[in-house]
Amino acid sequence: MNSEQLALRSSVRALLAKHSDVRKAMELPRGHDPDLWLRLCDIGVLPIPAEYGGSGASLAETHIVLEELGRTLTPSPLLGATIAVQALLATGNDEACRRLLPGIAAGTTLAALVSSDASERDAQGHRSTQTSRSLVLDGDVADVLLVADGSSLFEVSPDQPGVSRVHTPTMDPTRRLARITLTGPARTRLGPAPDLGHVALAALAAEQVGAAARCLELTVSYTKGRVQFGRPIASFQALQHRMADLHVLVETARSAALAATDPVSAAVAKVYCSEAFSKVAAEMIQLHGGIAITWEHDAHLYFKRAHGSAQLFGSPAEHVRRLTAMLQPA
Amino acid sequence: MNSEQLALRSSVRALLAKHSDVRKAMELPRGHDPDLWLRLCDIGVLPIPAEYGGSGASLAETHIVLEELGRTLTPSPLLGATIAVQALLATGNDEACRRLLPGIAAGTTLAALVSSDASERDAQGHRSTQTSRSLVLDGDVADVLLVADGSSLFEVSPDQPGVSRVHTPTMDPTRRLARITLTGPARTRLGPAPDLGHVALAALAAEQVGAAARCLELTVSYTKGRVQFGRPIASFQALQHRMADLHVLVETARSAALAATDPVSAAVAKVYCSEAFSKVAAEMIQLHGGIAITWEHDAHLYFKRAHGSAQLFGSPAEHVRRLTAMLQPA
Amino acid sequence: MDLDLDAETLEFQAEVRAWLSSHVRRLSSLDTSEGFAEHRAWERELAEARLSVVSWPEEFGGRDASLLQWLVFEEEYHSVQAPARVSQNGIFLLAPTLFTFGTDEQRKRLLPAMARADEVWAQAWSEPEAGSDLASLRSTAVQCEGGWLLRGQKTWSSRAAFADKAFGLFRSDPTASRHKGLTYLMFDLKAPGVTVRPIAQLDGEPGFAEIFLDDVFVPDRDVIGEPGDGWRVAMSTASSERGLTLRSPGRFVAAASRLVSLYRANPDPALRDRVVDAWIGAQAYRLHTFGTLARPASGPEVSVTKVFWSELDVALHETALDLLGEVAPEWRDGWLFSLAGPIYAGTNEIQRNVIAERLLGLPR
Amino acid sequence: MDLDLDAETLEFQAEVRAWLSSHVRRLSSLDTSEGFAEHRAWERELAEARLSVVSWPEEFGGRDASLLQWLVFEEEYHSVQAPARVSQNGIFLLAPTLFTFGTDEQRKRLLPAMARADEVWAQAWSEPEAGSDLASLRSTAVQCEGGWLLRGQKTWSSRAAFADKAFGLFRSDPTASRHKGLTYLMFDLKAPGVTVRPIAQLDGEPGFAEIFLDDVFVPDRDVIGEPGDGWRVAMSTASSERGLTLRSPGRFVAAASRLVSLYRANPDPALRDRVVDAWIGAQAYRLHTFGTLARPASGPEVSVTKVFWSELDVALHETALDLLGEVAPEWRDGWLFSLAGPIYAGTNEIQRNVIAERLLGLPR
Repeated sequence: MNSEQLALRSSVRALLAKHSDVRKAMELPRGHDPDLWLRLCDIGVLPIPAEYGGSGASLAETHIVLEELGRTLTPSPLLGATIAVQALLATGNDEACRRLLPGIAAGTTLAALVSSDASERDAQGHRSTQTSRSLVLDGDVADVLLVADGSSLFEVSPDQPGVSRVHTPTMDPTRRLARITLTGPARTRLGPAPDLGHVALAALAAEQVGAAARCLELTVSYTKGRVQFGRPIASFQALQHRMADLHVLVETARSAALAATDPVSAAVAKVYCSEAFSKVAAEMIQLHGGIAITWEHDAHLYFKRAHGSAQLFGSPAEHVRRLTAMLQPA
Repeated sequence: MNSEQLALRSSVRALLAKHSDVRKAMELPRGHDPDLWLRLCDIGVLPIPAEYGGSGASLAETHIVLEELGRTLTPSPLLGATIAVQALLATGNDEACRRLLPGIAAGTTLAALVSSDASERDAQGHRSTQTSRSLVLDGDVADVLLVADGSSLFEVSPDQPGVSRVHTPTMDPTRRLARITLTGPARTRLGPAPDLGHVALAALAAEQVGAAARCLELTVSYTKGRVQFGRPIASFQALQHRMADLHVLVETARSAALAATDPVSAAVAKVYCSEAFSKVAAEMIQLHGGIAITWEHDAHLYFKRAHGSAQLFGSPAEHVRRLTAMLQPA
Repeated sequence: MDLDLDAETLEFQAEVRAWLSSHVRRLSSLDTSEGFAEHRAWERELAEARLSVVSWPEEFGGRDASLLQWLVFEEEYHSVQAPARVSQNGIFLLAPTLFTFGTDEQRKRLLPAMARADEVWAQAWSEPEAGSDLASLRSTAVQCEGGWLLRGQKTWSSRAAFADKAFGLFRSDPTASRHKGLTYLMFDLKAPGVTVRPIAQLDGEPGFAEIFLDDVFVPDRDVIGEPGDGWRVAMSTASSERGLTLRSPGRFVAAASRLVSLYRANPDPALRDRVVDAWIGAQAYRLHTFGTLARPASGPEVSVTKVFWSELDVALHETALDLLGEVAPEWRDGWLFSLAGPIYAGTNEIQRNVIAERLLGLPR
Repeated sequence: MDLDLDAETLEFQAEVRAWLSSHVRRLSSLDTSEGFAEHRAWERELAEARLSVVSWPEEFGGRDASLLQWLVFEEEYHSVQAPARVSQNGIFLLAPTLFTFGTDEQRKRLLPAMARADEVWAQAWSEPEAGSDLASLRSTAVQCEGGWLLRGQKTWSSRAAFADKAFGLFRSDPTASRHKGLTYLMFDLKAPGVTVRPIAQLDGEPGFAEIFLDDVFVPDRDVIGEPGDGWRVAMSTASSERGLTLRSPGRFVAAASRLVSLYRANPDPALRDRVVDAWIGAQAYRLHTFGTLARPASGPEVSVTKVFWSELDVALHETALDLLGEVAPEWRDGWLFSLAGPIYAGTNEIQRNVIAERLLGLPR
């Protein structure tokens, strides 16, 4: 990390320490705190070039912020917006970028990417007129929908007949997800839609690593303070070794997340970081003892986020299948 | 265990302590020490009824002896002979039993069971005239071959044209295995051949449990004596917990082995005891440090036995596949 | 893999199976007020069929069933996913203590009401500073005219939000250190001076509670064993909790069967081995339990069982979770419960210490 | 998952790849006398192509390659299963120590011969009573006219059966305790007073040896660093052994690729996830290594690497073993080596202590 990136991390961490209230945010109508989102946009966390009203941040900077948001579990549109912005930029459509990106950069326009499968067909083999997509990030609260059908990206206004949006709560209350059903709505083609799967996975991996690292920090801190049999439980070698193994896992997951720059390494990062985060969150619960399974303690929120994130953008099992198909003998 | 069984265990353990020399036995022409085998037969370790010259021991007693042989890794025909004897008894052929069992009981006749598949056919769909079977226990050193073709049991004299027997050394030097190829030899039908798969698996499981328990005992003893950083390494909590987990594994494996009385529970025992033994043997190597990977130390022999036994009578993976097919929804 | 059962046990099995098939129904969550009442009613139905405490003597509502029959009962009970036992703390933890250390008067007064769920019991072991380390308890019992005054705080008290009574350990001699000077007492959760504050679990419902005690009077007749001898009495109960009585294999065999069904409905080959391994684990636990029936179900051996079932339970539920992708309601409660498994009744770390020191003889 | 390499590194990669493709051949086992000689000859060929120690300065036989280039070299080397490096102890363990603590004279005298395998080095760390706990060494070095006399016993000395020289730590001040009073010395395995007794490994071949030292003379010029300062010097070498230098990711990536090929030839769906997990683990290790190139490759961070690669290596080989059912010769050596991984260079238990105390700040 260069000094600007370190400064970005510090300022985001300070902002979140002061203003992030996960319990409150997850109960708000949009599933996140809109004031906090405006503040983050002021810092310039989205990877939007200056010519389109953005901060000129690169994806690397956005990943740093996602890692911070992962640490605190702060509900935020950043993950979804980052992917939507990348899709929009990839069209090369200058007009659309000029029209949409400044509002997105300012935090006043919320964009969601809906990836539908171009090959979707009905029973008779005709292209289906209805597409439905679940687990769309911020799908029901977005101001603009960007719909990718595999080859083209379309702009779809959410407030029209032919667009149905339903908030679909999952096990993880800190992530806003929706099911979007499109039945031939009006749409405007913006340009080509490249496969952004690895961009999404890399962004998610950054968030997962931040959360996993925080789980370990909280566990280390708890076990140092918790006294049993006259000693802090962190002084018991068996617990020390479990935490040492978690540290190894978090550090290697961080490397895998940082290196996720193409489809193969992104799939590796997805599987590896999902398993690492789930493992650390489960161990966090075990090592905290009873307190971890109370509503008041955040451990269960990390655990739920871990399992929810593992399912987002394809489960580890699906990515393992894809990797199996991709692996060629040396 | 009743008092007679406890006495049997003590006397076998004492005998093996005095006379079992694994390193020497595995280099002998038959892969076992024939004098020791005669002594074991004197004790009456084979499950042969008194009317056929045996001790009248039940399979339960034979399993106790197999557990002892597993503990010491003593190369011995007991496993193979037990299965052959069960096959012979199951034919109900009194004449054959009277003729063969007394010699087997006395240890002067070595019998091997060769299970060939009745449905074996050549490329044209005709029943093949040649059957070949690998991993036959004591196959190349047996005095009599009992060949099961799926429905009938045949007696085949090994010393005739049409019988090829090749010693096939494997990773485990303490187990005598051979490949038997039969090309239409003279044979005598003895009677029906029931499926004895679960009998073989249960006997093997007893041996596996004995060996696994011994690995743990040796490891406990070693770590109590090995001093590092001024303390016996057995006093380090991290190592204590690893050994505690191994104890849980060995005790449950013992229960699984004891309960293996039908095809399903025998498959469960095979998978469970194979994994338990392999795990304990691998941990034994880790916890012994450098000395465990030397030729002089027995750790590697246990490790090789563990892997070899896992492959005998079908690998754990094959049994998992069979169990999967057998499992019905509740 | 059928068990080799005698005729009497087979008859009993048939009776249980028939009764359950005509009575079992889904109840609301035990951790809600309505659900608690439904579960209490369910216990009464069981009691009327003399099925609530089959292993107890007849005079207290049982039928003197053998341990084997009890295991068979549990297999039948769990195989049809019959309701969770709201009386669990009482019948599985307190009752064994009363059978061993209680007086005739206590047994006659308490057990029949427990068997019918007229009185539902909560446990009051843990304190904020004493989780695994029960010997460091701080709550006190001070002797007074005709009894004792309790003072202090208990936590992680399961069922306490809606239960009637509770039992636990209190420091009665402040000058004695750690294991000494503790007394085992029962108290009424509705008594003056008791405040119960529910603790919301991951799902927001109160599975546990904190209990605040402010000079709560307990008559002498509600002491179990001798005053000051509570540690020994409690250790017997803790062994029960860790051992067989709380976790019969039927529970895991049933969960494993449900897991196999789930796999058949969602056959992800990548998860097949984990499904079969979990199923095999449940079978191994069942075989281990039936195979060691003759051995005493207390002492350090129960640490082996505790480690085994608690880790098996987590594995079962995590595999189900991975098969489903999301947490389906029918797996949620069991999953929450499984997560608590390695923690409560003495953490598995403590159990491993016990195994290492007492079964393997490793040096401290 | 290609690395983003600069033009110079790409050119280097192409050169290495071409040279290897025309030279690589299978040699006999390193642990036999003939095989050792073949491996020594192979090192000479590498040295003639200036490929034996690419990261060293040119004056000692290297080409001043960057760490990135060294990693690339290792990837190419292992991807074609080029021979094991008989010079490993010298070039990866002793050389870094000489670069840091040696004198110019020592470097000039020793490094070129090491680079050409004219001198093959064994390590002499462990003693029968000091495995992980190097500070409890008992072998002594007593000062004499012009040098030192070594006395005692070393064990687990890899390559010592056929090597020329060895390096290790000796107690030079018997009054100082544990970490103090140790001196780092090099000695000739053919010197009077040295007896080497090979230790047969699981496969019966001597991968290790015991070394008995009976007043073996070592001149002053073969002390590294100051007398009595051996602990500090040795810790630098131990860090090298544990860390990156001994286990470049290329080794694991190549093994993982072979595992994938094996799976394609024996596609057991039940093992698929383990194969892919091992492959993913190798990739993660590769990414971690390249991603942390900028960080110092010593200190407690290397404990993280040690735990990771050693457990990965075992998992890779055990999965191969399970795929094959039997141990095929081409996996056997790697498998033996993997088993030793969690043990040598400081057991993983020790590494976890280091991580817990120095990286996580957990109390003793």
